[in-house]
Amino acid sequence: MGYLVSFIGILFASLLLIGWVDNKRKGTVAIIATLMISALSSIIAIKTLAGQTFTLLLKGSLVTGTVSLVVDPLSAWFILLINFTAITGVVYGAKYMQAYLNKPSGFTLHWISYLLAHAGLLVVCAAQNALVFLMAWEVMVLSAFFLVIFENHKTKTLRAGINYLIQSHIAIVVLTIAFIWVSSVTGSFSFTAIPEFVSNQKPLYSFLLMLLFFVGFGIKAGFVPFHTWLPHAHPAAPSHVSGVMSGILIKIGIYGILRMILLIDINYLATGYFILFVSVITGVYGVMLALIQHNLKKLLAYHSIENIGIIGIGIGLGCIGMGTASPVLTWLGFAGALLHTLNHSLFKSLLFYGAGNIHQGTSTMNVERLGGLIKQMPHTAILFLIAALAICGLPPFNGFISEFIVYQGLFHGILTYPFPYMLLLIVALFGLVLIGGLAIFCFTKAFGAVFLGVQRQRPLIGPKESSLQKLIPMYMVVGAILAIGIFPQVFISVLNLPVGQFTGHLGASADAVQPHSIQVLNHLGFYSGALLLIVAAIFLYRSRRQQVSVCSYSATWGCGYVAPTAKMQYTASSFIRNYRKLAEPLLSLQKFKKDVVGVFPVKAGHTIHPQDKVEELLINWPLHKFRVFMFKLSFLQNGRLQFYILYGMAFIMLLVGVPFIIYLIRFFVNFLNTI
Amino acid sequence: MVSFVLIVLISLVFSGIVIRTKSIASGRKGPGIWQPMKDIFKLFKKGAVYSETTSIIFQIAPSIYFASVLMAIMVIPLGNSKGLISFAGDFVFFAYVLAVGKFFNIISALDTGSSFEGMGASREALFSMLAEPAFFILMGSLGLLTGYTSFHEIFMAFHFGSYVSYALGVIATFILIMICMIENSRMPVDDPKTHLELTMIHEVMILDNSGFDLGLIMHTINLKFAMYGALIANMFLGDAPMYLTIPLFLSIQVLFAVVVGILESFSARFRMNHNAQFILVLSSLSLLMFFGVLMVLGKFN
Amino acid sequence: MIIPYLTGSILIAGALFFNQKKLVSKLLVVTFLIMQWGFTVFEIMHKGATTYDYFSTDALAVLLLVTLSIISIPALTHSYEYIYKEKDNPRARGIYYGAMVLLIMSLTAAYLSSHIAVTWIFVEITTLSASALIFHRRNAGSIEATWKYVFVSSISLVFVFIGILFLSIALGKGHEEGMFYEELMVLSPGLNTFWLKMAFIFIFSGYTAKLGLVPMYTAGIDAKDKAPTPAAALFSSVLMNVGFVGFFRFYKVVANTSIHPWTNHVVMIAAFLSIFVATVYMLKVKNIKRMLAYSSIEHMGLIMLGLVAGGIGYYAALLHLILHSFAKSALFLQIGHLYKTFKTKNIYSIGNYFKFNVPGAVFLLLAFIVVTAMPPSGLFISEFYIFKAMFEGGYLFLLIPVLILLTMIIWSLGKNILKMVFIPPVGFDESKVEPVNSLETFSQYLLLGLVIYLGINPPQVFVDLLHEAVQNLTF
Amino acid sequence: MTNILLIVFTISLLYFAIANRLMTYVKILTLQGVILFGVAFIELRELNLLNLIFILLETIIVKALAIPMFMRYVIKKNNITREAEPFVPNFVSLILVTIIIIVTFIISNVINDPHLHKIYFVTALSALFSGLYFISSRKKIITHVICYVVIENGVFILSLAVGNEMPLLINLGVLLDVFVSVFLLGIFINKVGDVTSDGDVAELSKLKD
Repeated sequence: MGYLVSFIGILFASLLLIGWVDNKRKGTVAIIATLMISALSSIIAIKTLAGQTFTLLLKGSLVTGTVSLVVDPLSAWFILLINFTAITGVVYGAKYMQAYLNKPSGFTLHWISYLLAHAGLLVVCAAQNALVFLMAWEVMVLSAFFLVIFENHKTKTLRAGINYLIQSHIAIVVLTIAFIWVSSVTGSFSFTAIPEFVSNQKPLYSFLLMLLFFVGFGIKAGFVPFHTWLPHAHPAAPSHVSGVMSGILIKIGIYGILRMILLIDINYLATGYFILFVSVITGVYGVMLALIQHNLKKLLAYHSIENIGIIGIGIGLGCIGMGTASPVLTWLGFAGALLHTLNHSLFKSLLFYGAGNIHQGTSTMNVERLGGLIKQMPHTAILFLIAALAICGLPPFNGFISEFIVYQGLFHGILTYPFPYMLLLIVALFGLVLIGGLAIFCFTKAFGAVFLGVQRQRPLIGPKESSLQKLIPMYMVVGAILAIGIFPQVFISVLNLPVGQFTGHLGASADAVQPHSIQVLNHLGFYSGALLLIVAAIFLYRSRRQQVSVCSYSATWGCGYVAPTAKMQYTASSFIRNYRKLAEPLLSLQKFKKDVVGVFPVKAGHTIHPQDKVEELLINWPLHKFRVFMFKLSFLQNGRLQFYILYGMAFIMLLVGVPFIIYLIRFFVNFLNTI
Repeated sequence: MVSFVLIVLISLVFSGIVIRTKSIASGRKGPGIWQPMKDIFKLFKKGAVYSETTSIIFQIAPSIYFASVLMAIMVIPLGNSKGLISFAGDFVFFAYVLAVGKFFNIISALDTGSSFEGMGASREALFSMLAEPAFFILMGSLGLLTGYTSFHEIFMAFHFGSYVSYALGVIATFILIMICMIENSRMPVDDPKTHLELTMIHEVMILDNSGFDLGLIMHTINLKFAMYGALIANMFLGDAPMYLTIPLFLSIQVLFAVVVGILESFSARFRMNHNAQFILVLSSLSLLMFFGVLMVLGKFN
Repeated sequence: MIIPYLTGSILIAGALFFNQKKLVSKLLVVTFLIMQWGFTVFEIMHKGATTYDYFSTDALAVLLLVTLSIISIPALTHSYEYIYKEKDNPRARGIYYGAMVLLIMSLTAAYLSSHIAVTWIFVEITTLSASALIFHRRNAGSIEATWKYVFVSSISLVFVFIGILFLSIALGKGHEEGMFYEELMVLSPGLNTFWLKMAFIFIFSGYTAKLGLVPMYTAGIDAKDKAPTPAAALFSSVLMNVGFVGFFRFYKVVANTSIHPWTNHVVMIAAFLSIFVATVYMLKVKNIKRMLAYSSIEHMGLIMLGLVAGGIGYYAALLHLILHSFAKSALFLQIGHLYKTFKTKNIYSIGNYFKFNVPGAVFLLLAFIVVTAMPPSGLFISEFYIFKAMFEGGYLFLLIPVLILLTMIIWSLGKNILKMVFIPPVGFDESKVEPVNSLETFSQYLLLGLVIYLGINPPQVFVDLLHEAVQNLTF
Repeated sequence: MTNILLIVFTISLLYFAIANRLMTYVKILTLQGVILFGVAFIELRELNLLNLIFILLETIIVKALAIPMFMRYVIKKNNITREAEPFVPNFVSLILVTIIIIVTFIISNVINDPHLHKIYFVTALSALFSGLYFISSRKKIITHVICYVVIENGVFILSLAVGNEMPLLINLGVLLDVFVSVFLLGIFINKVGDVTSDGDVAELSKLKD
């Protein structure tokens, strides 16, 4: 109780304070507030992970009924990762926002929304009452919306924001329906009612309920085909917001799905295969579109979708494990999913912060314009490179650990399951490998185009390295990434509690069922370290050689061409051209081409704008049709009094006439019968 | 341990054998077996010329490339003696470590800001990306066949399959050879003999490397060959006693080198835009193998 | 106590009408407010009492009366600001205040009346006073709006009267006192269903004009558009409530007869069509007042759906009615400030409100969240219950399209409000923007706060009143 | 006797359908007022003074004299052209009104209610619906008011058709309704005459979406 009071106290005090102080200091206040809130919630979370579950029963109001706030290991895991990214985000953002000081308004709204979003996320993790959950959820959504539309004088930003708002609203509507269903059967808004529902209803209904929840949370998490808000919202938002959104906001959807898996005890096999299927599509689709983007932040947004796919594959495996009463698979699946959730929140936020540095350094996000930045901003370049390696799941970084666990799960499934079941697993394997390969492809493109070579267009403003306050949080994140990469076993041991909640369904405690093959993770770190050592050794030897032998510098070898220009080097889109040709049937690209014609050709050009096929088919087209239809109907309010009267007359005549006509017909029929 | 030493040793002469085979096949009196190594050592001693556009990435990439291959080699067992690194799912580690090297190789090519090397990098990235599923599904099906997920155990158990497993072994061998060719961008995919825009993939990536780095890269290729050769060899070794294993291993490696040489001298390079299909065929082939395994295990009926 | 109240307010109205001095009219308005509140408190004290056997104070009356009295305070006090910023014309002011007082008085009486015809008469009076308010501007637009409003309302009230006549036919001879709601509740099960149906058709179609539903909603839009914003605030909240009272009391009568399912179908059709039409125009209109008027139509449709669904829907419908009154009136009052700032109602030429009136802009954002029933708005709770009722009542086939339409409405409303708040307008000189007295915004914040508070943490007495108001409708 | 009067009333509706002049409309209103008085007077069961006064007030004074005079005044004042200018040709309206009457007749026959004078019912409903029809088929605003009065007459007949009298209060309400609304509308026609040239509805269709 004391926790809650102080939580609310801190929150509101800081909100007022933010409204009060001037723009420069708002950031600092936000940092302090976030730190305090995070500390407060982290204490609870750590206690929980130490074994004592935190439960709080509030009386609630006449509407909500009893409100129970529970922090179990699952929530604790999410609370911790939320806090970490929230802190790095606010520290980075406080500096990032300094660039907008000339913009008069919006700072108060922005920082208040930031704190509210953080608080909302935390409450969502703890609330066990449907109404409170929905409220906290919407607080989070709305504040995130205000975070996104910080640059609200741009129509584009506003449109992206509204797009996000509406899709989140659809999500909350779906969730509302699901909760209504539960409460109309059980008459209670508490989460404890959901298992009750499941035990009373047909399995089919429970599955439908699960489906509803999956859709609701899936929109938030960005599963294909519910992902369309993501690629618009992330580029529109300020970079630290994109980092936080992609890092933790979409993860809350994952949390919801996991929570519902815990609560809805149904035929997990079907659920598992469903989730697995959707996730494979999500992952592959996400990375396929990421590859063809020009806008760096949009590219990163699509990578979030891809990673959600990987997490989903983990969850699917876990469900299959639960469905087939295989503790090992359950462990592998959920451990992989949870760990990858953490990992993604780390490296994706890092990538977005890096993108933020680039944006403020060069004031563009178009990779075709950039290049050679590693010279001007070495820190950012190295940080970005590390994050890129991590997101590609390469050793010695954290991405590899979680993907390795998921691979273990997949192979375990393939090796132990009968034929028809394992087919989807092999597809998932195929997908996962493809995702890995494409991710490498994509990030070699991104890193190469942005940081390497020479700048392709004359720099708009001389790029320069970001200040320390922006770099420190990034180095914090790198620290975490390396920690997980080199010493995974620590985190695995922590993971045992949340995963234990799932294996608990099979009556097995997590560390008991923790598969032997996972012991290798203890060595993996060592191997990764060894890799680093070997590299270091060779490099040292090489540089020793360099001293004795003579080294000189000259222009890049142009095969004899003497006047190379920056435009001649390979661009990002030419880098992926082969792939684009290959994948064209699956993508939808807007091409504008102006060929070279005539003896004295004029300026020619060729631009390609990647579109989202799913969005076109599922959102734009029906919406367009709907609006056309609606517009056709707008003759009703035509300003003619006679019509207004006629409406009433027609209404009455219909109500009177229709039954009367029916009567006449019946009368006539009877008459015929009498003849 | 044994495997590591052997592979490193064989890598010294591997490309020598290849070149020798090719020269014999084309009726020339070619260079000696040791010639490639001599070149490499000369390169090690030489100084280097770097492009002004390059950065630290370009400097460090070859070392990482080399190190990654060494790391990968450590995973490979020899008959009944484990590799230095061996655990369940170690081939995932194997593939990903190789990927690290590839990653740096590609970005170092991009680092030069050249109009050629980007092209090579792009193709390298695409083809290796397409080749990876084949490898994973191959290992998956082998794992399914044997019930293990580490190279050592898989190969130990593999030999005692039914006769069908030999057929599978042949398919696997073919896939591995092809993957090896793709990874080293050799004949059916790319032609190392020619230069620049004719050799579209690997050679063009390392246009700007010189001196020590070039040497490293050259030898990395040898190591890769030897590594894949070792994989192929392992499929036929089983856990024979050591005094049988080692000669068998060596002879298989030599055979592999000869095969590569013959392949290179008697086949022509695909057109670039055919490569993708060709590589995808490998994946489908490995899927075929997967179903073969299912049949063997009687899971598929 | 009602007679003194009526006479008193009529006198005050007359005084306001003839008086020319600002101070005097201020004093008169204040006295009226005091009297209004005194009367309200008195009625709350004597809940359940029946005066002159034409007026009785039941739970519904109390709820709506309190709502009215609360909203009338800002509506009347803000009128000062509003009028004086216009070119001050004592004549117009007199008519305006007189009409306002008459409107509030007749609304009060209509809420309280326990006789179907008395309700009808007072509703008629609301039409007349409302028309005077709409006419206040005296330009072509307001004349047209007034004309349409008066005409359509008169026609619809004729419908209502015909309905009443049919009802008396149904009652047959010997039931002169049968027109009291209590009597009807008792008698209705035995009545001739045909005439009852006819009566329902006409009464319902008649009240839709006030209620803001298909088919007769049309003139109300123009009225809300052209009336001065304080008046529009009343129109879109308490004036709609009077239509609801008239309909709801009769609905309770037919609810315990055999035609209840049939009536539900009729209402359902009208309600769904209303939401649909509201969506059609909210996607189209660019006049913020009209847009809000259509949003009221949509909310009324939802309330009716709640009634149709039954079960907890009855409770939810009343809750939604009251909360919507607060929210929408506050929003309309804010639109007054908006209009004062930009001198236009066209969304294209309104923008970047944040720059000119920060509390107002923040209010607009909050009001958008509240009025679109996103949690933590109180309307979310009521809509939640309405959807729950529809779900349980087996109206899923209706629920899904309604939800889609609501989503479209939120989209359109959000798009426009955000545009007004953030995007700078084209060709707008910021030199002669007069500052807004933020005290008035404060009262609007209070109304919003009321919506949230009553929704999320309703006091026991409020809930009891709501339950009592719908107690005969439990099935 | 009443039946004859009512039939005359119905015929007046038909005449209304084909009439061309506004003045004719006004005359029809007067006629209807007188008929209403007749019907009400005959219907009157016990002849007490109050009722008589009320009937006189409502029918003769208001409906037969005051309103028509007021209408004339309005027409004169706004010098509205004397043509009615319907949207649809009179012939069509005639047919439609006839159809309305027939349908109401059939409906009333369908209803077998002991205490309901069918003829009243028919007249009332046909007056109501043809009034609505006239409103939506005529151009001029003044005609709308006139048709509104026709509808009111129909309602009056309907209230007679209801076997039992309403309480006096209600009738007063009706009176107030008719009186106020008609005069209000009339006043507004004057106002409209100020802004628009000829009292044409087309002038009043600016407010639309």
